[in-house]
Amino acid sequence: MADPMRVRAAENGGIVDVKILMKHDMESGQRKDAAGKTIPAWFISTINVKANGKDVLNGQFGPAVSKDPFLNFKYKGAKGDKIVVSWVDSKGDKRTDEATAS
Amino acid sequence: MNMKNMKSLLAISSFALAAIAMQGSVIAQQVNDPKFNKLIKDGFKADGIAGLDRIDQDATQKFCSDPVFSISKQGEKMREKIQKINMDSIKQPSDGKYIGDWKKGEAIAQSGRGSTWTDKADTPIGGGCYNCHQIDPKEISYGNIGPSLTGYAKLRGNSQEIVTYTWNRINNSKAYNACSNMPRFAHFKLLTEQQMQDVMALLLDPASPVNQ
Amino acid sequence: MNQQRRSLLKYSAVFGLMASAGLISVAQAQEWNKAAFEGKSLDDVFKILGAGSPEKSGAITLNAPDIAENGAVVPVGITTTLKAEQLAILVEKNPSSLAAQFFIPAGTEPFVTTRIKMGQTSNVYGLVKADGKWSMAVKEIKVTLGGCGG
Amino acid sequence: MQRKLTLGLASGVLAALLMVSSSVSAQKSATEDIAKYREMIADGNPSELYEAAGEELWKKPAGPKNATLEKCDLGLGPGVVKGAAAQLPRYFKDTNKVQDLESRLMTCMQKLQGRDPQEMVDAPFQKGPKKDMEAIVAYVVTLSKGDKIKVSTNHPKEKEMYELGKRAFFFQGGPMDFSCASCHAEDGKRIRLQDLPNITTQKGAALGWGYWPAYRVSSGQFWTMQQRLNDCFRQQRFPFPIYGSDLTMALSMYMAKNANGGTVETPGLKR
Repeated sequence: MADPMRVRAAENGGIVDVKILMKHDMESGQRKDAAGKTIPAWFISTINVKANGKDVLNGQFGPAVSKDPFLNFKYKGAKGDKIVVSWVDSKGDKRTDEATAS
Repeated sequence: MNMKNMKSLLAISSFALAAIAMQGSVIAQQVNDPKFNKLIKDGFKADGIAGLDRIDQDATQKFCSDPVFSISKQGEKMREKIQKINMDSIKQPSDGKYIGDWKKGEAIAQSGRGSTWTDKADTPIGGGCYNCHQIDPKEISYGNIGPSLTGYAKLRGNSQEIVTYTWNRINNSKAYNACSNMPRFAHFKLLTEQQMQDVMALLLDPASPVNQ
Repeated sequence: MNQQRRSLLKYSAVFGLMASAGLISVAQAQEWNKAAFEGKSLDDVFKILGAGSPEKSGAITLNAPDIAENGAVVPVGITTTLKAEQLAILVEKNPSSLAAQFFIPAGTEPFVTTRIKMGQTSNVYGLVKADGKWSMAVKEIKVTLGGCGG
Repeated sequence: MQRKLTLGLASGVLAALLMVSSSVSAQKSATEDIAKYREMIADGNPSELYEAAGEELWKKPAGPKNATLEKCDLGLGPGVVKGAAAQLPRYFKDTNKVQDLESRLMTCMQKLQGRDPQEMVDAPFQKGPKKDMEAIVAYVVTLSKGDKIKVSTNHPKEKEMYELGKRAFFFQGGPMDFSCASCHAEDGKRIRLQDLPNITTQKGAALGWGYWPAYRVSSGQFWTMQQRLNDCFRQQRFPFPIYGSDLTMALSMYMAKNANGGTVETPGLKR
């Protein structure tokens, strides 16, 4: 089971600023373990953000996105918008969290 | 000058003398404290190549762990003694060669790895020079615990005197400054003779980027 | 090839399942662009994205530091005055150039910030697709070596 | 003719000025660029992810006694978390010891939950029981964020720990002759581009003590103060400092007391 995200959304002048922190190792596939064996890549590959049921962002990550990914974007919205963030990783693990725009 | 003034002058100077004497008695070498020894002894465990022998201090380390005495006037004799012990430990290069390959020297200067408990006995140990010194001016990520070495030979030349001094400094910096922050690279076998020759080249070879 | 095909199939299977369960949007499930993320060079990725050879544009700003204290975390943001529908971040000297890409629905600002890994000092590219045409901004980010053990 | 000359002179002066300033400012601008980098990553500290997990663990029954940590006394009374970390380490009567946050949490886990502290001591960082500890630490220190560091040395044991810590701070050893003081006893020093706080001063100690525990971007991990100290000793080429040992209490006491009056900025975000 994947760990929860932190989702923050703040409305200002009709624009909602969304900041998301995801808990994920984002293993690059470039690193080697102590025995010299390559650690296989394992990373969040897709992320979807909805506000009140409508897509506001779709993202695709490669293994070069940093560990514990951070994402910041803005959309036209209002206070009280229900924001749902979902990600899926390259092994098929997934996680969904929600926040309300303040 | 009348007698009264003379008296007060004497009084002042004797007071000053007493003050100096008092201070002198305060600055003495740190006493052995069994509680502290136990704190250190119980504080560590051996891990991998980092054994408990690493907290057995030699004379230099013991002296330099005393921040007051080691820099005091009273500590001067001891400082000289420590410097002599370290100077005497320095060996000049066995093949008579002081200058190696500056490119290899640069790689040694860049690496700060080796000799930690997460390293193996055969992990190559770096010089870690850039941690503390500016060297090749193109490298912007350098520390400042030690002096800048950029333009080293351009500024100082490469007379035999400078060459020997530099060799000695890299081998055992404590030969010149008992409590220098610089590791004793030869004494603790951190760098091989060949590696030290390469670091020498980085500083002294006219072709090295340091001297451009 | 077989291996690749198999993992492709695996991906589609997983995504298909989740899409049918309504967990992620169909667009998302169809589109993790494996080929683009596996493209080694900038040109590979440009080709796969259909970007050709994008022109530099003053309308795109790449918000990133000149020097990164650590290559494991390099903040990179793209913002543009163009009516962007897609944004992408590429690192020239990474083993695979494409770091991330974003699809911007109507109503979302053409602005995204994330953090990427960089193996070494490199040019970083911010690509923007607007009105079907790709353009870009470029910036060199220096990656420095850290303290002590490096 | 005259105009040309003035212009020529002016541009010459300008060129000279530019040359001087560019060479002098090279290092300054690198430092400024690093400051910009730090500012950019400051927004969105992944410590928050640990903090959330820690709050859950604090309130979740665990251990042989299946109890929560909610009655843990961190020095301000059972269950008081807010502001507690700002006053640690301190002397605790029930254990008759000076304890830092992690040592005290081990006591609570033992007394309230019936867990064996040795398992915590032996566990590697970032794994097993230590992983839980790290999250709980993130939760506890966040609840002191913005408070003033206020550590007492009134109790004789606190005073003694401080003095031992001061001596340990200057203790040299290992194949590189390093002590904490080798890097942290002078103002304005750096390793590579990383500033080294002078921990012998109030200002420097507050910069060090006040910003740890922190999320470390180079490893992508949340580090407690115990892990911070542990890695300092690793880089010093010392043997392995034992988790929760009096040595680590003493050094923490020295740093924290020196930092008194500074602000708790934990969890920090570090290189």
